[in-house]
Amino acid sequence: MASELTMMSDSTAESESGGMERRTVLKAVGGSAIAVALAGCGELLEDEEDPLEEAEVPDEPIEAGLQTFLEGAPAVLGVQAEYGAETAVRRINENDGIAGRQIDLTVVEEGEEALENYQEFVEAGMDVTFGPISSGNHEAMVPEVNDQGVINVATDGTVTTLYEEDHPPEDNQYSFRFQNHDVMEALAAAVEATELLGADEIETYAGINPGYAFGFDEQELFSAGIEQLADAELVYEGFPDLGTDDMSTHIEEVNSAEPDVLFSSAWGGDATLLLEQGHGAGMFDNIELLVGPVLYGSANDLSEALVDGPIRSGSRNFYWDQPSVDRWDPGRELFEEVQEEYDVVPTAHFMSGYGAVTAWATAAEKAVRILGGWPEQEQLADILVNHGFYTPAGYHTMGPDHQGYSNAHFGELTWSDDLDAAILEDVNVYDPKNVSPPQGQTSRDWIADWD
Amino acid sequence: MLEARNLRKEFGELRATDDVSLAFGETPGEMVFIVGPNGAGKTTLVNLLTGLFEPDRGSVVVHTEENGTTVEEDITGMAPEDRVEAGLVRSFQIVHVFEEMTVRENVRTAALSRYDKTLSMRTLDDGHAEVEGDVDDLLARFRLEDIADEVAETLPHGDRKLLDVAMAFALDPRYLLLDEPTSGVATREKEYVIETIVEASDAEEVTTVTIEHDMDLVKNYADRLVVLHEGRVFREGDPDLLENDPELRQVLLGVDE
Amino acid sequence: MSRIPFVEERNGESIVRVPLTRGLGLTPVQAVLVLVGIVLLFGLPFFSGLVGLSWERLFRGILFGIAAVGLNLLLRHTELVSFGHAAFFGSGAYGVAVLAAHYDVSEGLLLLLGAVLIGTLVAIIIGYFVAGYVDIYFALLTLAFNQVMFATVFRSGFFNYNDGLQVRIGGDRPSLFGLEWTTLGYNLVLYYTTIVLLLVMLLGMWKLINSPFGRALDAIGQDRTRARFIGIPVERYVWISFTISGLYGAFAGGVYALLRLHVQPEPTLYVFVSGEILFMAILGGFTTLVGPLIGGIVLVYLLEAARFWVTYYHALTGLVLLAIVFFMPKGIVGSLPSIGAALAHRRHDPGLVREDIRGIAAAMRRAVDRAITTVRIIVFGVN
Amino acid sequence: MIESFVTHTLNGLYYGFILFMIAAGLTIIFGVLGILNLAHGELYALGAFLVFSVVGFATGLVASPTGTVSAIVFGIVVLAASLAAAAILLPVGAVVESVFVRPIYERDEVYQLLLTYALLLIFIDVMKFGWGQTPVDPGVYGTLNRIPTTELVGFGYPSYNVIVMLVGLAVFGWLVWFFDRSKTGRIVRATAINRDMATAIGVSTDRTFTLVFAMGAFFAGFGGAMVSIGPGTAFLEMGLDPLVLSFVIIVIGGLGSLKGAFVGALIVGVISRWAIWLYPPVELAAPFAVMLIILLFKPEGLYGTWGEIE
Repeated sequence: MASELTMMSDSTAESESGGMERRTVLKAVGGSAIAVALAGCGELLEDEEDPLEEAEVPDEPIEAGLQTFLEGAPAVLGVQAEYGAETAVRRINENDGIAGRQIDLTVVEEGEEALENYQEFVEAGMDVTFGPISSGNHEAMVPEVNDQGVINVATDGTVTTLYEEDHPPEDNQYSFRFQNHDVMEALAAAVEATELLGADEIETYAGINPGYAFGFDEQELFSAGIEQLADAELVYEGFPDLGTDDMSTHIEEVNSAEPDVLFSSAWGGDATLLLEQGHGAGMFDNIELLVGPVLYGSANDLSEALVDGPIRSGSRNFYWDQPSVDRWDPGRELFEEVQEEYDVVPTAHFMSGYGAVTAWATAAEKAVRILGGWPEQEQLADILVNHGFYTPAGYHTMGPDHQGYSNAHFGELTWSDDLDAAILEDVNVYDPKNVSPPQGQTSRDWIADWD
Repeated sequence: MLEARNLRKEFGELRATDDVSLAFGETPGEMVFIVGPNGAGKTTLVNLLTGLFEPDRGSVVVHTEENGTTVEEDITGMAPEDRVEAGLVRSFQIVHVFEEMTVRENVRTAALSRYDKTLSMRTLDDGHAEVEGDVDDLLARFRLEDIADEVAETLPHGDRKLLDVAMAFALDPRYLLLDEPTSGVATREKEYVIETIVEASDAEEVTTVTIEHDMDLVKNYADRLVVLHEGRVFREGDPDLLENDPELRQVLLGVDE
Repeated sequence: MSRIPFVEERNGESIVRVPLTRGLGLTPVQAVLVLVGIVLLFGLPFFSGLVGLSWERLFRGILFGIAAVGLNLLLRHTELVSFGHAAFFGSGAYGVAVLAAHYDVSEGLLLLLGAVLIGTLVAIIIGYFVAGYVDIYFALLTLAFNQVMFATVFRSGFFNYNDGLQVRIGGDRPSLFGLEWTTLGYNLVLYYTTIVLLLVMLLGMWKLINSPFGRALDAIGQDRTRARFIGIPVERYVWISFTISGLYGAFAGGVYALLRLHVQPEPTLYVFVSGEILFMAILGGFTTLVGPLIGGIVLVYLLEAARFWVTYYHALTGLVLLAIVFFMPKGIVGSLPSIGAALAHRRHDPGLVREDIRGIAAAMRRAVDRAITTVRIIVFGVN
Repeated sequence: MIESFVTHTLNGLYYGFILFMIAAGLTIIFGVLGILNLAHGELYALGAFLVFSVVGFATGLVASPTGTVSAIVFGIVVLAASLAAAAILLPVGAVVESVFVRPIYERDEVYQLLLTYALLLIFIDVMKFGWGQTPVDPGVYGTLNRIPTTELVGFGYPSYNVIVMLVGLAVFGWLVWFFDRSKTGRIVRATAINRDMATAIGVSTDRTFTLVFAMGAFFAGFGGAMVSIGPGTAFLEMGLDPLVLSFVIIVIGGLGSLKGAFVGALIVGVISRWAIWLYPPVELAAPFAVMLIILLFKPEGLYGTWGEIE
């Protein structure tokens, strides 16, 4: 499966030569100053008169709300999303805001009350809301978002059926999701395993996935994929509780089943627990490969010993070193900014926050440009559909189904002494159209129809 | 008639009640006293009769007159609340009253139960005329009217004892088993308590079985006497049997008073 | 004194008779408070915004409060601590969700009826098993049943795992009284229906606890053995009160589902929700009828809204609860009379306030002294 | 199959020992003070966070292990650090008891629930303040596994699990010794059985209660420390599930019974691991189902009480 990097390699080359024209940049990233800044190419622009300054927009700042997991086990992901959203907002505000309007971001703990939080945001007069992380929370919110009519761009909550089946575009006007949905990383994992070991070599596979909706969804999609690609047989599937303190039973079962491939969508503390107990119980002697779509989400909690072994991890729609920061200035600048500001390695969930804000902000600016004034929620929602924009992770589109489509990343989980952190090597980038169904078709049908 | 047939109860090694056969109320309304040293099995016997414990062996039987013939009903294994229905009512050595209720509410709760009104949710608790009539009568009979609105837990011990007994009477018993109704009551008031009980049971022709340590009270008020020792019936008969029986004297005096 | 409607003299005090209760009465002060309360309830959607409160959040508080009122029947009267009332709240909520999502029942009142039936059935089943237990055994058995239900729902595809079920039929919210409503209209109709039913349920509970049955439950709570020996079938009555208690929870959960239109296991069935319902009853004043309702409103508001006010919102909630434990020893409503009396005293004699402050300062000093002494003993092993 | 059975059983025992260490403190406090301490899980979590800081400091003092001997030295340092972290819970527990709990012994028990719930919430934020929002991990699990244990008898099983079981056994042994043999322990038991009597013979119940609460906190913290140095992490809401599971265990075992808590914990540990092995979907429900079954058939729990607790 070939990497689809043409767009980005082009712009990289030009930025290295330093000869990129303003017009080219604008054209490349969607035609506005904020879009450029959020793509990470801000320094390429000189101050010029911007037609936006003449648009009629209110003076007061944009009130935006973000809900994410700020504490406890899921904060491993949630805080990254917070950093991402904050970084995007900071960049917007440093570049004079959207058509002159600064963004005022309020961040609140998502908890189990995402729906109530959203209502509180709306009551407080928010212009836009971002989040949540949890798929159940997201599911609860979608109808409410459409009732209230204040746009929400979900950072995550990636269960595939959500926009494919439960809330098709005809029923959904104001609810969007930026991060790739589950099928994209589950299929990428299946492709990774097949490419690496060879379809003929994979006879059996097993899964250890967190015991809640996301884990069930991922396991089902991976199974569908790997059975199609390699005709592999499922020998064990276990679903330890989310946030458990012991997975030893499942690991022992994997040890005795000796599958060729182990698939695990464990994240956060569950991911480190799996790796820790897996190493402790000699699991990596009993499997050929572990593929995990979100293992790298725990990048900041992994140690050198843990990443030892045949492990490939996904990194959803963003891996900080892809393209390599040596060659890609926007990526390097973002990485440095995050290191300096937060002292962490940005993970895919950083981009969840960054990209959700960017999707909305660039669409808003586009709307002002088109309308000559600040858009209504309805107009902005229309513009968000099929909206394309850049972040340092590359090009993203918001599909007609309100689902964001970006490249999916997968690479070998390994250790960097330079960085003193876990990294991905040998990263493969998957074009969204190769790992997600065409519009209007559900993933399950689509995979089942493969020859 | 209430009859114990070969009752036996063991607690681990200890045989608290051993082959006890007794009959109460052959003469309806009789006043029977059970005496014996501590550990003789008096309270256990009452517990077996009223259903707090089930016997290991033996049975409890109630004889009822119906249309001139005597019907025998084995109530062994019957739940205490159902024995109340059969007219078998008790009081407790350690006062068991509803501590947070007033005296009147305590008696009323028992009276409501007697009239099968406790499942009623539609009226107020004081909304049953016949119940209130009974309650007033009982409060008067047990001379509790003046403290009728006091909360039970604030009462002096003697009054609590009386209340405990009054609640038993409120259930319209045929057989009343009183476990030391005068224990802890000041000596000069003991007579008053027993007097009240006797008056009340005479009025209703209640067969009363009372555990008592005070031999003077026993002599004065008993129609019949049962002496228990080491779980068995040691003597049974008129109160006079207390006289001139050295063996019995030793059994009874070897312990208390 | 001229006759005022509903007012009569009893034992030399004026008592306000309450319609429909055949004999229950309120003191004039209580009657005024009740009237104010009813006016507040009916006016809530219109003026809560004026004082910066969200009425939908207050609505949710009321719902959990209703569950707490139900729980309080057990807590106050049969003196049983239930750690499993989320089982009924959750059954009610899932009753609505399952009927809507799987059986396409589209009328809200039908859904609510179904929810109450389902939740009550669950209470009957659990009640059958737990009625014979007391104290912590009762508490933990209810907890265990609750948690088994939670685990089942959480792990079952029929209930869509933890992602939960939408209470929408083909994307539309249920009708109410056979009519389709706008968002606001729906919420308002649901609210007023609930308030009317709430008043009926409060009245019913008030009558119940003052009825012979209520007295029997008190008897069971205060002395189980004696209750049995005055002929009360204890287990059966506990079972009945458990069922009634569960009915209140199921109703509350059902409305909650209709309001939220999406039901998930964590906010409805998790054992900590059970704990919260219990704490609502206690902090509101479990020795009163309406205390648990107030407790529900206060705790839900804190749990939901505090995060918007401060970073350390758990601690804020905890401190409020601590303050209630120490300064309102009978819960919020239970302590109102003594607080009212104390305030009246202080109006007469402002000097008392200085004494209060001194008293509080002394108590805190003593607490700090205790802490220091204790640490000294533990760390240095000396007194 | 046999080897799997052995491993699953060992895993269950390991999990049981963890549960025992958490439940031990709860059962002691409940047995003597009659208080159901809802903040117990947070004391456990506090121990898990504290050990992160203490272990970080302590292992900085020794070189990273290279061979067997240095691995054992490392293990001893980690255990010592765990004890030190738990020891910090002693004054914490004592202060909580003397300042907050003591004033309300006389009040209705339900206020103890509300109070300890309030403390639970406050403790969460204390930890958020102290260690931040995201999980922390001392990261010594892998190194502990380098200590040779089961390999010596030709069997591969994580050494950390073996260490936990040995430590849990030691904790149980010590507690039994303390309550059966030591003078202080007997005083505590006497106080549990009859407060008035204990006061009459000159025992300060205040002191005893403070001591017991501090001990309970210590063992909760030690349990947390043992988990934290393992494969898991320390995170803010980690105390909730163990709290609920501890209830299950002390009830299964028999209220206030130390032996009961021990056996109950091992039963819950082993049965739940077997259950996951044989029928994975039951994972979340298993401990509670076990509790239901035991309580419905043997309501008083497996063991009676060693103190008479009302």
